[in-house]
Amino acid sequence: MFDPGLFNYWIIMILMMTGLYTVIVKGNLIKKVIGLGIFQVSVIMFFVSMGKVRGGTAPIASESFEVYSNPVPHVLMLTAIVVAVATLAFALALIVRIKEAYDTIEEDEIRELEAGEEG
Amino acid sequence: MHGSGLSISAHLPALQIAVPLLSAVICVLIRKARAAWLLATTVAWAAFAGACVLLNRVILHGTISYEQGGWSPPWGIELRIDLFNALVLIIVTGICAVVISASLTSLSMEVPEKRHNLFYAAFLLCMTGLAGMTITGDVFNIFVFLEISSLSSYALISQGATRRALTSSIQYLVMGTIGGTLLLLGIGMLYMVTGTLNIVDMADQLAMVGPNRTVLVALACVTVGTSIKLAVFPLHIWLPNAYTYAPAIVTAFLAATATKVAFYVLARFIFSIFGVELAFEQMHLDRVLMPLAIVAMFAGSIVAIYQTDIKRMLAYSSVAQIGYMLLGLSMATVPGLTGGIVHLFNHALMKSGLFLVMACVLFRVGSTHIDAMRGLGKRMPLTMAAFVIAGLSMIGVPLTVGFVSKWYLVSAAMEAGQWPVAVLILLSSLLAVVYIWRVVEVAYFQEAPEDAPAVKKAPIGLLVPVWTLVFAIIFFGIFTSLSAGVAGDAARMLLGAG
Amino acid sequence: MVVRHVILRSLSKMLIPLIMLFALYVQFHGDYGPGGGFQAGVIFGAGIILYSLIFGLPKAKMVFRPRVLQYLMAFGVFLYGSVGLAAILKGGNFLDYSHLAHDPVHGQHLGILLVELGVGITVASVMATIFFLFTERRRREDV
Amino acid sequence: MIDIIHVILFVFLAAIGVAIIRLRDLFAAVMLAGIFSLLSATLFTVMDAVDVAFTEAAVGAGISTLLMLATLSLTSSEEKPAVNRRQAMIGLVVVTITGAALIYGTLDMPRYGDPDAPIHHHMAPRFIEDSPEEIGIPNEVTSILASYRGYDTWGETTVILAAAIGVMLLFAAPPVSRRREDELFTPGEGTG
Repeated sequence: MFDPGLFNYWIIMILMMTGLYTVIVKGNLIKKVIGLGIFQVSVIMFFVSMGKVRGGTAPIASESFEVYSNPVPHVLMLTAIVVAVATLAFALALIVRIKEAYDTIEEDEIRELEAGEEG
Repeated sequence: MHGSGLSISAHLPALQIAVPLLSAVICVLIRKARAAWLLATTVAWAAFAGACVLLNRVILHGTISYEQGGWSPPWGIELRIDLFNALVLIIVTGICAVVISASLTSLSMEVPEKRHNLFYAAFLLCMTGLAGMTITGDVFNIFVFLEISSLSSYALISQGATRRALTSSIQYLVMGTIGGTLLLLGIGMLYMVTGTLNIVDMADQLAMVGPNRTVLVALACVTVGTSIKLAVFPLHIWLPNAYTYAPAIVTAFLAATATKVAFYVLARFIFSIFGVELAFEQMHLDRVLMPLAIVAMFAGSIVAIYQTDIKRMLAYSSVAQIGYMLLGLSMATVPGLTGGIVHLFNHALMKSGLFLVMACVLFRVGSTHIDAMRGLGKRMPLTMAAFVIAGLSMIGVPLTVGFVSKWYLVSAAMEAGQWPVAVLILLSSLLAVVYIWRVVEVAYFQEAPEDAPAVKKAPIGLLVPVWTLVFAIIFFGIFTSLSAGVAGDAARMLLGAG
Repeated sequence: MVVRHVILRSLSKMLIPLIMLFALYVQFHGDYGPGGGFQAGVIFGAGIILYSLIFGLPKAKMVFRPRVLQYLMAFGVFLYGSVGLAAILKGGNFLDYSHLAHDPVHGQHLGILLVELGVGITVASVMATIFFLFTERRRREDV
Repeated sequence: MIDIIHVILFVFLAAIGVAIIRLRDLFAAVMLAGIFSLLSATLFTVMDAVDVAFTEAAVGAGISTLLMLATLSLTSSEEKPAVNRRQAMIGLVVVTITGAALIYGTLDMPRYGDPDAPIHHHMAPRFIEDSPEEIGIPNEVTSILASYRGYDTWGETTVILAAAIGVMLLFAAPPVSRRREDELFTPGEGTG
């Protein structure tokens, strides 16, 4: 059952779930955002892992190397990192505004305040 | 000069994205709110015209392929327009054009004028993102444009007048990011087993790989990821808040486009990449999607009945209507899928019409609470008449588009021998009667409270867009060849039945 | 906010130009080694942020005016798109750099140089703008 | 097949992930998130993705950490102890099921580093062999990023711009006290 060739992917999936758990369970908005970050970075690791070729080197053409790792996942992940940081910046700005408006960044306290408004 | 007309039309697919995107960038710099609005509106209508030209060309000459950067697929990114996405593109651009025309009047109520240029920039970017997702032929490109549209829609939602807009926005952001990242993970797994990112090429490669455990999980990731964006029943919790607390015109736009494009992406992945055989016959996706769709139809409508805020009521109604689309998709037959696609088109018209009516009410009355609508039938006759017609369509009364969708779905269910499903569709329509009637009753059969301030008729800048959509509801309810005809051909194409 | 430490100030006076120089190196060396517009933009943005940390936001905003930064961030995306449109005018497809010069490889060079520049400009100005907005928020709250 | 450095990095990453969940002190959590990014950057270098590593280090450990610290100084740096056992249970169930499904999905994946994996045979060979002549620059990542997939990169730049537009929209509103914001409510909601 244990396959060393898959070890990489298993750990990555576990890291991914660590991030997802933080997002679901933690009520603190900053914690949630950190969790999202871990989730996204793990997906990036997944892509980068699949680009690796045994005995290969970084995909910059030169005379001295024959085998290169696959550059395509790297390109895709550059874009994904950018998307992640863009989302993060906007989320943090939202959190600052929420703090100003509710005086808290804890989800359950916000929910109580909102329930009070409706009732 | 001659020949330039030809070259522009040859590059139309690329310009369809590039021009709105560049205009959004210009909007950032225009300080005058009115000038930014004028630019955004002009560009939106131009994009709509472009989409019509593209659909016409697809009908006449078949699928259009455009190679970005001149690199042939799968090495470069291809834009690929067929009947299905040409129709979705028309919805995205058309609704955007109508809604953004209405925004000049309505927006100042909710967003300070100082921010309007940025608001229109975000609005155009959102449309560009949705249109970009629609016409691209590359799975990773879908993700990139998904994020453009998502980020700008979070920004648009956060501009609502109350502080709850902020919490709705972050709720949507957290769920939407999980959805987007899951979609990316699914794309990664597909790329891993096929080695390509181009949709057509991926389908070919995948057919050779055949079903295995990685493909199965990729299908699950893609389905769950897009379902979050589509607000499929248990994953819909971001939607009611986002639609309720966003500025009225943002709701009118997003309700009609964002979920529709998510539906398109799901259908594209299932039918064009995985294929019916893999997704339905071997992996039995219908056994998951169909129950969820039916639960959504009832749960959404029942919760809608108990809402006191009409915007929120309509939001829950959207959850139910998404159920109908998903039901059509999960049948995986030509009539079923036709029904799903037609409903996608029709629901966009109805919902943006209804939410624009709410924009009128909010503009004049200052609230969308049901108590605030007492006696509005007399005080805002044209506005409420529009609500009634769009509401009738929501129920599925003949001569409106709603009837067309229901007709296709019911007959598809019967054709497939699924009588209970057909009965359930009709039963859930009765629930729509209840929640639409509540508003009609309050607006027409109750007197306005005596202390209520005088209410003027809705401004012409809002009434014209509203009635444009109402006329479209009736027009496409009678002349179905364009909507249902194209949808039928698209469904046949997706199912590979000629 | 303003750090009055002399050593820190004079040290960063030396460091900030170096950081920005490194950003330019990353920008234009991306063809040969790791790096490119995005990374260069981040580093350049970091230089601006460091400047505002050491010398204070008001001074930083005088050097890097928010309005100018806004123009620059729009300009970067615009430059990228214009290269695409220029390729159409030259008879190629959107973003087909091969048509930008007589020799396709030269065209590719030119195109990549320009679009990477666009990315770098946008990213640097966006990073600086976002950071300014965050710090400004605190200053207003203190009042 | 798996180097020892891999195992060590992964163990550290997992430990940091767990620590971030458990820590109450948000300041420490943000710092750990920065270290998480730096360690992943190291991992990317080990896996030959130098461009990705460079970017992750600059963005994850640099800009992101800065922004988070700026946010902490505007909000609060202590997480309130919330004992919501139900939510924790739901989270655990969701994560276990999802994680099990994902690991099930890995079983048919090409093995790590396998040169025969499909992705190394379909698109990549042309990029690796032809791009130095077609584009004329040695860094294949740059060629693909800016030319073959230049359209994606334009979209990526737009995402960054969209974030800036969003932040500008949010911070255009002056910081109002809670009371003031309450008064902005629409009539139907406040009195309901």
